[in-house]
Amino acid sequence: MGIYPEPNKLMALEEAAELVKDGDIVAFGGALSVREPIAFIRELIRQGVKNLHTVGTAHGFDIDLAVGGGIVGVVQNTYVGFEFDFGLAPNFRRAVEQGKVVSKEDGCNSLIYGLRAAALGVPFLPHLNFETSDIMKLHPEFKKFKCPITGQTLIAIPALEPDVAILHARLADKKGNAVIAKPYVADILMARASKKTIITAEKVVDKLGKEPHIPYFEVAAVVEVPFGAHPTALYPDYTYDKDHIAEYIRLSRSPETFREYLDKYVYGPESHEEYLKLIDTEKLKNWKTW
Amino acid sequence: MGIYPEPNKLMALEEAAELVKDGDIVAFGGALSVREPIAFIRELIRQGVKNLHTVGTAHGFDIDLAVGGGIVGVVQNTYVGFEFDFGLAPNFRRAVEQGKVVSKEDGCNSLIYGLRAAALGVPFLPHLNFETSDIMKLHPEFKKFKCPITGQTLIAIPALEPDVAILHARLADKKGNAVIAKPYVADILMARASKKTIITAEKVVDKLGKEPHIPYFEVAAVVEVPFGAHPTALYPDYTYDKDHIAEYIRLSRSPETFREYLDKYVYGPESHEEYLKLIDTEKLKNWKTW
Amino acid sequence: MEYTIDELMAVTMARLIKDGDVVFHGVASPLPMVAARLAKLTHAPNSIYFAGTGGGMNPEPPFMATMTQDAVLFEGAEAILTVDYIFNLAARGEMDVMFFSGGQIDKYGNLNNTLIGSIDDIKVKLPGGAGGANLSCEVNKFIIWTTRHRKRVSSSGREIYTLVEKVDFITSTGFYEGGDSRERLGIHGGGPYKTVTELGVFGFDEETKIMKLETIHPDVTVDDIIENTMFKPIIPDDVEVTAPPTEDELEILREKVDPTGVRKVEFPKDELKRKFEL
Amino acid sequence: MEYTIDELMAVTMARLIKDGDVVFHGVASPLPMVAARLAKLTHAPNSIYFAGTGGGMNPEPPFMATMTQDAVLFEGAEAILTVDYIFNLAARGEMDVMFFSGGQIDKYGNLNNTLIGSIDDIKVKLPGGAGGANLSCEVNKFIIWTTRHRKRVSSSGREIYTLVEKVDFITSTGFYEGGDSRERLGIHGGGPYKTVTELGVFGFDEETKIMKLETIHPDVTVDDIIENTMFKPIIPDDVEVTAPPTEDELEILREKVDPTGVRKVEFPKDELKRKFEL
Repeated sequence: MGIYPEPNKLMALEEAAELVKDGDIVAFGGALSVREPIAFIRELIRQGVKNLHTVGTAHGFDIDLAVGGGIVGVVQNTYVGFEFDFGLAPNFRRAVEQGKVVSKEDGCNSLIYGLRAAALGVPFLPHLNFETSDIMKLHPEFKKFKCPITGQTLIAIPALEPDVAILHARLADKKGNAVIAKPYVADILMARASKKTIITAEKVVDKLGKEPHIPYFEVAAVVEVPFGAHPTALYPDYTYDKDHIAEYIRLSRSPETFREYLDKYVYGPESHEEYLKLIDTEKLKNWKTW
Repeated sequence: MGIYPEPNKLMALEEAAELVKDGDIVAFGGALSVREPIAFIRELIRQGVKNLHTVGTAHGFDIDLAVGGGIVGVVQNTYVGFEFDFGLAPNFRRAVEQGKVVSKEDGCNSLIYGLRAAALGVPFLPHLNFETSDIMKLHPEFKKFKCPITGQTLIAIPALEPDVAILHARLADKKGNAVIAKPYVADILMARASKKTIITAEKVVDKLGKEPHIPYFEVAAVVEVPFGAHPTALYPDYTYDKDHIAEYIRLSRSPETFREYLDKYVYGPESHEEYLKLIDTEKLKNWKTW
Repeated sequence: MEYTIDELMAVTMARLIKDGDVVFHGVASPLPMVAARLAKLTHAPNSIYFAGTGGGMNPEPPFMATMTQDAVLFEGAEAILTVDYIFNLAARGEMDVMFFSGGQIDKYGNLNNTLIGSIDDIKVKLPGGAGGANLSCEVNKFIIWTTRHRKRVSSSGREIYTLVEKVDFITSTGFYEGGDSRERLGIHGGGPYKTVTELGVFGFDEETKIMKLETIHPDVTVDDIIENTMFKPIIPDDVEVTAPPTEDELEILREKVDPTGVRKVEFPKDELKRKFEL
Repeated sequence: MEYTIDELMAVTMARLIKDGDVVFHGVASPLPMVAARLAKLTHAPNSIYFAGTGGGMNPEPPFMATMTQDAVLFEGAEAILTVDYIFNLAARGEMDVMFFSGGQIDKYGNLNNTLIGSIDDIKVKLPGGAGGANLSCEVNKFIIWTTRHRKRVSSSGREIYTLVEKVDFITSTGFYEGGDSRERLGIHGGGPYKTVTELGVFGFDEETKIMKLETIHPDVTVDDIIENTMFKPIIPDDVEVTAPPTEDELEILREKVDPTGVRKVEFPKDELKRKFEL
């Protein structure tokens, strides 16, 4: 629940990140190798927010970095890992196995039903029965009940209203109208379900000139961050940075080596511009050579 | 429930109309003065289908014509009328007052919840309590129940799965991928909720060249019908035909005079092309003169 | 400078919108359309206006339309939303202001848009309440308007009121049976906020929830109100005259919002002859 | 002409798709991706393929990607759908075929993608089941695949099986506790249909719902199956050899569907050395 009518929400990354509070339920947009709001997550790590509860479908680098950066308490994503490119998510796996982070793994559709209930403004939505899955044991808030119409067993998924959705867009205006990019995954639903949405965008313009995917009144802050999804992709602007991920995976083998990664890419650069100097952005832009 | 994988669904209006059976629940797309599938409704009247049950939000000419043409048994739209241009819907009003058609008036959101439940594949959706409205009395299928999460009173709206959605599009391909036109109203939801969708389109092309609003696998038939929404509007191609509506209203003052309208515009023309000769299509195309 | 009743009603309704409000109206709503747009061009530039179920978000139409799905209501819109999406705002408690009218309006602000008579014996089938049945139980507040407050006489000589003791059918829920009857049933939303008619403006009594006269229009007396209202509204000792439009408001209304005078279509012709001096 | 195990598995999986089927797969699914695309270019041109949660509908990628969100999976797509929309097809009973894998797979086709150990003592956190927990209870049928049927030995000398007697955690529901246990609870969908591994193909016994060997790959014996499977599968008297690919299928697979060999990334290196004569 949140409506943001203000005409100018453009702010610095630092300022926008302060809108995220300790313990907040956060929904990162994108999925797996694309369009995750990584520049924003680096800023959250620098600010040292604590105990975030992440929600989302299948994600990878975003959650693993946030967990490795020490800002996450609970992960309610349905999958956290790389794919057949780099395999398991090293920081996430370690933190869960050591009991430092709670994995409240969800199913994609039950997660979406929770967000959808929040988006619709109803206290729950009825999901077809999946009581045979042990995922139910990780979610005591899911209640079995009898359908008032048919009598069949259904699962009540309570409204899941993130405190904040953080979505990386291709284009936004200062009010917050935003054009995301394929694949859209669950971004539009996340914006609608959340108390507020923060848009990081490759470019902020005066007039969009096209229909936004996210209407401005859902958006509390707009930040211009070119290459803001790096090392994940934002098609067609730039691709997934496999070299960077390879370095990340290598440095994630222990908390000590991961500190090197954080020093080099998160704590080291004075600003996002400085960060970009560490990256071969030209190579990433010229991906479409097939 | 229905999936239509066939690559070529192009057919004649007559053939497509035969897919609608006596007693079917039908959802007409568009709303009020725009993008209603009127050419299709004229064909349904010619074929003499009986006892249709219409569902939809605020509509006007489509329902009134269908009622006047004798093909409707139940109207579950949330509003049937013209607006301040022509006022009450004469045939609809007369038929309901005479008990020839049952008005099962619904609320826009409860109607949409029924369609949405069907689209989601769940037996019902929980709507916030509106038990104080006498609309509940027209819907014994709506059940009050206690929320399994919060204990509050909610209204269970059962899935409402139309047998067929009939949507008028601006553009379609032969498979059924369709681009509708502003305003979208509830068309996309109707297509998803229905057992099958029939697309009438201004133009059928080989390749759309843009993202469809309606994906082809929901579509059972595609018919090319230029000016297929006439006398309602299809922006930006043509506008609402007020002269035609004025004539319609005038001839609707009794069943006898309405027979004149039907003879002239529905039963008279040998084909849709002949119908169009009765209309000043040039004037309607050149509406954007403000 | 003179102004007319349609202008007074439009301005009065516009002023009920606050800056930043989310504003929506349904079908057949020329005055709400004009009021929402006027508010946005005057004191409420940051209000968020959805132009009916067509879904235009903050359109900038060069003129207004009689029909709520007209293309002019998409001109300059920042987005076109689907109708189901807009309705969700109401259930979420994010729809601040809606406008509803009714063929009958009772003292608790319950509205009848469905039928005159009874379910089993329908004398007149009205067009229907569209979103009202659900949304009246969801939106933060709604404003009732009618241009038909004045009683009239039917062909059979019966007096017909719009503001009635009890509606034949509750389509949209006002304060239901009065008092806390609405709240007690767990109905969401704040219920009716004001009733604006061609004769005056009502609020609702805090305790009984009965309509309470607030202002009367310049050429109206309290007796006119009593005579044209079937129920007994609460009438305080001092009833002021409805505040007139400002010159600015009139200019923006006439020149920018509604140059073709769509706001007038709701009124019986005689009402439009009423002139007030600014 | 020779072919390899990745080709045999891709073709075998593709043949399980019928013309007109709605086909979907999740994350980390190179073989399903290749199989779906191959089916569409051979015997199932009218199958409807959603390329993972990226939502590309019937894309025509010039090559395949390791990552399910890669831009190549939108190339030539007829539409890009949102993930919530695609999931609805499953609950509506309109999703014909999905592909699931698992870190552990039990004799009833229950899958574990969540954890090794127990909820209170997690030895290994697996990436997660993504849509499996819900969709396995909805889709008309699902196909289980693994390229890790062969048991291996852990660093501590313990034998590790993928096909186990009982999974540590049921993420996706197969035939649950066997017999009619799944149906009796009112779980929707048809459950697991086949299991395709690098050693052979299983169906499920109609009554007990225990995995039942159907075919073995050309260089595999029934003893190999028994040795590498922790549970006791049903083994009929006559087990045939898995039908080889046709030359057409191989050509389309190699040239048109997956020229860069993405299908190979799922396999341990040694498996890729297996060659079969056509």
